[in-house]
Amino acid sequence: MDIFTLAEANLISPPILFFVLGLIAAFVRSDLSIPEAIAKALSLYLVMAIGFKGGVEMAAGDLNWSVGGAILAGIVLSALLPILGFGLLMLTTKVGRIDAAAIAAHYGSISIVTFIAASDAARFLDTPGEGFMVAVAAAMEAPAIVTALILAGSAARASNGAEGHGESRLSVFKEIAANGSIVLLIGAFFIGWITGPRGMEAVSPFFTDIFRGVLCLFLLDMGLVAGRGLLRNWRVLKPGVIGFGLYMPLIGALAGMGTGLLVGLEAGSLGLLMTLAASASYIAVPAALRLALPEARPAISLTLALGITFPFNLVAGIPLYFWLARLVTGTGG
Amino acid sequence: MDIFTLAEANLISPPILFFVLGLIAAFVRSDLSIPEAIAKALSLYLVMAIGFKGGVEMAAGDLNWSVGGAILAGIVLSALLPILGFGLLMLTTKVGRIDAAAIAAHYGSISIVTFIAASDAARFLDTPGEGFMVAVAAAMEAPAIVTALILAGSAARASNGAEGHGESRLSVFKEIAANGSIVLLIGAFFIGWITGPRGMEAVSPFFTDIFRGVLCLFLLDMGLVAGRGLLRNWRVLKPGVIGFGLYMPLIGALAGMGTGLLVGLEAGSLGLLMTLAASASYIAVPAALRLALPEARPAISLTLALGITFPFNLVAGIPLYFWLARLVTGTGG
Amino acid sequence: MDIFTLAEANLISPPILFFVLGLIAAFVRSDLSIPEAIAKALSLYLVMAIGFKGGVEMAAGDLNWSVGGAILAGIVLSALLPILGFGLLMLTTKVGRIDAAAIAAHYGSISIVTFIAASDAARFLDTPGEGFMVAVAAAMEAPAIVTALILAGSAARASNGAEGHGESRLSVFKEIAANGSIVLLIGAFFIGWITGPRGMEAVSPFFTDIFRGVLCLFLLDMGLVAGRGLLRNWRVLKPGVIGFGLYMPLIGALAGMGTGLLVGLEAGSLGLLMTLAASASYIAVPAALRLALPEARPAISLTLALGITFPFNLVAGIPLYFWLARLVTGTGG
Amino acid sequence: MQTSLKKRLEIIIEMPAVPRLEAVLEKAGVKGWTVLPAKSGRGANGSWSREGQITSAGRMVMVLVIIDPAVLDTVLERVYALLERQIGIVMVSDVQVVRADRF
Amino acid sequence: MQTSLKKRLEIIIEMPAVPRLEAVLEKAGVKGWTVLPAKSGRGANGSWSREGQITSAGRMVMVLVIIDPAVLDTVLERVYALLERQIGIVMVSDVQVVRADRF
Amino acid sequence: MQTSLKKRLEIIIEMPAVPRLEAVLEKAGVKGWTVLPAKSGRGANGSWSREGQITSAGRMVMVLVIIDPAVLDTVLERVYALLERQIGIVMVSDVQVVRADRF
Ligand SMILES: Nc1ncnc2c1ncn2[C@@H]1O[C@H](COP(=O)(O)O)[C@@H](O)[C@H]1O
Ligand SMILES: Nc1ncnc2c1ncn2[C@@H]1O[C@H](COP(=O)(O)O)[C@@H](O)[C@H]1O
Ligand SMILES: Nc1ncnc2c1ncn2[C@@H]1O[C@H](COP(=O)(O)O)[C@@H](O)[C@H]1O
Ligand code: NA
Ligand code: NA
Ligand code: NA
Repeated sequence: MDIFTLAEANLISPPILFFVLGLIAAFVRSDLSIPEAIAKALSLYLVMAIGFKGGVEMAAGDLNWSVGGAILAGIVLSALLPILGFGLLMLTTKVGRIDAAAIAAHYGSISIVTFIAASDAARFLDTPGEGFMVAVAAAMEAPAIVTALILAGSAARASNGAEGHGESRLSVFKEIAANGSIVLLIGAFFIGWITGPRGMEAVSPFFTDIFRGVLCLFLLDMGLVAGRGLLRNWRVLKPGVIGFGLYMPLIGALAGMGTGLLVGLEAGSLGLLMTLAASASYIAVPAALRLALPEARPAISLTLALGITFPFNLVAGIPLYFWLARLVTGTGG
Repeated sequence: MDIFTLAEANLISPPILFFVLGLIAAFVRSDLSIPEAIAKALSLYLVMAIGFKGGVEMAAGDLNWSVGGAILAGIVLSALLPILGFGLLMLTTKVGRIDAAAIAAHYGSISIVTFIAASDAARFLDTPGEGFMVAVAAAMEAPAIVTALILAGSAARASNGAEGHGESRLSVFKEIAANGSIVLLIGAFFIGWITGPRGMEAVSPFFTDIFRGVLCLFLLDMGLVAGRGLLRNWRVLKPGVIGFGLYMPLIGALAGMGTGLLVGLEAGSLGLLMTLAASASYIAVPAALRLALPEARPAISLTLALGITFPFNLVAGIPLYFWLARLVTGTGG
Repeated sequence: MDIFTLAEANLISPPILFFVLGLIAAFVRSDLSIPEAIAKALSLYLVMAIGFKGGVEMAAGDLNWSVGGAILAGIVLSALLPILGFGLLMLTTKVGRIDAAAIAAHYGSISIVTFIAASDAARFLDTPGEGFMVAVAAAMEAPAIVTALILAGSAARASNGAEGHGESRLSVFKEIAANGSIVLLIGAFFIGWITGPRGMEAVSPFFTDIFRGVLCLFLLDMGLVAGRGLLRNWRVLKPGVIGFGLYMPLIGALAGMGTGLLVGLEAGSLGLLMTLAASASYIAVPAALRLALPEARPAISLTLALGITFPFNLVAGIPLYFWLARLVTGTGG
Repeated sequence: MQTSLKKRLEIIIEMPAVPRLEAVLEKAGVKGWTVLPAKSGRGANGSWSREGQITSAGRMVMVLVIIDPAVLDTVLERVYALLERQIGIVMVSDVQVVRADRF
Repeated sequence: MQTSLKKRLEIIIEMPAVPRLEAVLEKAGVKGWTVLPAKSGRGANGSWSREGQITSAGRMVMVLVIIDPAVLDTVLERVYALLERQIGIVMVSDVQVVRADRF
Repeated sequence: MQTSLKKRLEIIIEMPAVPRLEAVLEKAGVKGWTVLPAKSGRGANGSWSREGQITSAGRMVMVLVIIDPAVLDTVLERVYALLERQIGIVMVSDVQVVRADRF
């Protein structure tokens, strides 16, 4: 499959088109909106389903060293990518030290929704990843934040003042690890692993059959939220920052490709690792940074991650990463 | 199939019975209630599913002139029915000019929920309509409002005062067109059209298989809301107005039948057009009229549309319209 | 099947594991949470589905005297168990008369969620109950409250003061009977009964296929709520009261077994009746008691029913009751 | 603009008792009120949150009532009679409104 | 702590009119506001509840605006002009804030 | 009816910081509070809405605290120390309550 076939197959799939519909509806100022409770429930469902399925696949496959390698690769990527991102932002844009660190944290961490969309696309593109990639995704959430806090450095420490001392990096790390979506992802993964294919049989109409349809509804919401975020806050995004939101995913994906090849991932899992490295968090990290780095302006990083990078990855990035992953692993025609 | 068989098949179907359960629960003052976020989500799901399915059918069938004819028929019906409705209200009831115009707008426009219930019933009754009827439904939402504003005439203009001048009919038209459910209906229709049967395959467990079950839950809510609306506001409905809520659907359906025959619709689509013409809006129009015609009392039109006409159409109207549609097109036994 | 096989099959089923995940997430202070609207909708869906299925089974089976016997057995259990519970609480704990009556009301009445989980487990364990057990469950909700009000006796009457006189036991009974979940359960049961297998066919993807998956999501929520309730209020639970929350279900189950054998229930239905008798209400009764017995402290009874007895029944009680039910009816290997 | 003084009554009360409070208000001749949802809270009766809850017991809402100062005492007494038995608190403050005759 | 006097404007208004109210506030130079949801209510126009509703007509929200006393009259007049046509009520009360320059 | 004067503290604060605010209140000895949801709003940090959101960042809630005037200054200072770093505003007003000992 050449890249155009992949790109087209991705583009004219219902989930992506519903995302685009959401963007359009936001731009034409339609009052279409998904209630907050529903958006949260859809994301919980998707996380639960993807975690569970990953676990069931783990139970079906055999546990080997490559799993450990992949998780380690993920942690290293998440911990080191923020340094690269931070440097690029300080060099090419005028955002301050704190904001640069905050943005870098988003890009080092991962977007679980992008991961879910990529997993679905992977199936669609006939290159499904392996079950353990769920564990890799979970492992990549937190390290980036710790790096970013170190990068924010003295500036943050000073502003935290007296009370700030109580706020150790460990506590931030804990806070992220107890984040609802991560607990659910890991928990569902283990439940899938424990119950295996027999457990899946009992719940597959809910967790598998309707999955892609639910994803459509959820991506419609993401399109609405991303579009409205852009409309509200595009002014805070300078061209240099927008550029960063477009090239940083590519850099992340390449870093992910290199690391993934090193630990011997096959095409599907490699594509997923590249997507993870390319994606920017907009659920767990924004909330955690409001506490760990309150001086950072959330409008910048959130708008960039959700309004620029997420659509880019969804529409163009994912087929590109999977095409590359197939190419370098010599998979498919 | 004679009308009694049709009526019975409709009446003892789970969706209708859950609607009746909702009515009963409201009347016995049960505290049963569906959270607002869920009711909104259910309606979004149903609109999305019906739009998508319509689009997929468009992709499967071949595009021809009858589509344009049907859409035109719908627009004409929506634009002209309010004149009839307004005249009848002014002649037979004591509601004022503004309220009469407001009520007429509801009856010229369409109830997307009634359309969804009718589409489902059509399948149940083995006379499914064609995919393009979704486009007809969308086209019929707005014209009625413009007519109604003209009918409300000088009274409305005067009360709008200085600021009212800014409020052109065009802006009201735009507002309706950007209404969430219409954008979603049209968007999902195009997505279905673009992705076609292949797209449907991927999402049919969500958009097709569970559709009727979700409709049951939604109609339960509609029954609760309609019943409680009646309990709260029956005092505002004078007998003449209640009568209008019962005979206007029949007049609309007959007008729909005539127009539909003119443009050559087959039984299923004709039944749907009749239902559209017979139905009264209670999502988009009430909200739009609060801005365009704030002097109208919403309790009257909303209670009439949701408390009288909707149950009437759902329980008695739909089987009647489909029986007529089959009769005049010479379909079935 | 011996008890260990049953216990294991129950324990490693996805629904139970998601409940445990919810408990763990609460205990590690994760911010994982299900929005209130979703939790309510999930419970409505489950009640609707279980009622509908019960009704469909009624339509398929033949109506006979055992149905009446089972309903009568349920009413007697619900009316008399609170006396036993009240006596035990007054003898073995230091809770006051009013609180003892309130707790006893919870344990005489039933937990519809426990019933749903047990119905699902029954299918899993190949001993499904009969459809009419839904009617038994509905019949058991209210009688316990009346008994409890009588037990609360003069204390309550005095504190109700002048206004309290208006508050007859009948009105409390009516309030419970109009409770949303009971109306929905009974309504869905009759709809299932009326539409029968043909109606089920039309909606089974929604009401049957995805049922167990939805149950997983709901039990995750129940785990979260139970865990957080315990964290918040464990201080109000003295050891004697906790003990009551663990042995009262066993007493209830045995009483249920005796009564069920008397009216000739078969294994599946007997297991369900035992579960009903063993379970403690935490939806309808707590709300009703806030009006009927406002002096009772809700923290005690709610925490006990949801934090202690529900997890106990779910994890250990249900397999035990079904094992016993199979044993005494001589079912299975 | 011409405004006139009214009293603002705010009642934080457990959800199951709201219909009773409304009956009390209606009986006392109050013409209007608004019920606002609450998310979570803490008090003498412990802490609560609406997240994930399926029962209305143990949760609060806030009922806002604008009334004429002349009827404040009557209304307050009746509301307080209810709140002596149900969980909840009452606050009273001053407020200016535009169309005085509506309250 | 150093606090300064501001005015607290609370507007209970039907949902479809909220964008208009926001436009009015923006035009009047108001720097900030918060929209709070409401659950149910009663008034001269009858009672309403948001339970199960799919239309925004006939339902209320509460818009809270903290403004400087100096601009109160201008803002109030414009808001009231809107409320003469839309369903809703306005209340004004006193409030102390810490960072006075922000309002 | 016998009422006594208390202070009504209202804090509109970004959601991720609510647990911290609650910790601050608890430390300051405050006995009770209520958290009210908000739908949308605007301020110096831009506008926000809770519609469709899956992150708690960039969204506000309102925390209502009734306290004794005697402790107002202490509480206000601590709350303000938190709000210097987090997004949010504080208002203080007077309120009358019935059972004075409860606050
Ligand atoms: N001082 C307070 N300020 C604001 N809300 C309060 C206060 N005290 C109690 N509440 C609210 O009223 C509810 C019941 O109060 P209580 O009866 O003290 O538990 C609490 O759960 C809070 O939501
Ligand atoms: N006296 C009042 N106190 C509090 N809220 C009120 C009052 N009167 C009216 N409201 C609210 O404002 C809405 C519209 O009022 P009305 O125009 O009188 O129907 C009502 O539905 C209530 O939500
Ligand atoms: N003047 C105001 N009146 C009411 N709410 C306000 C006001 N200013 C700010 N807010 C609320 O506080 C939030 C944060 O304010 P800010 O830090 O100014 O962006 C806003 O998003 C509003 O929800
Ligand atoms: Na990344
Ligand atoms: Na019509
Ligand atoms: Na029981």
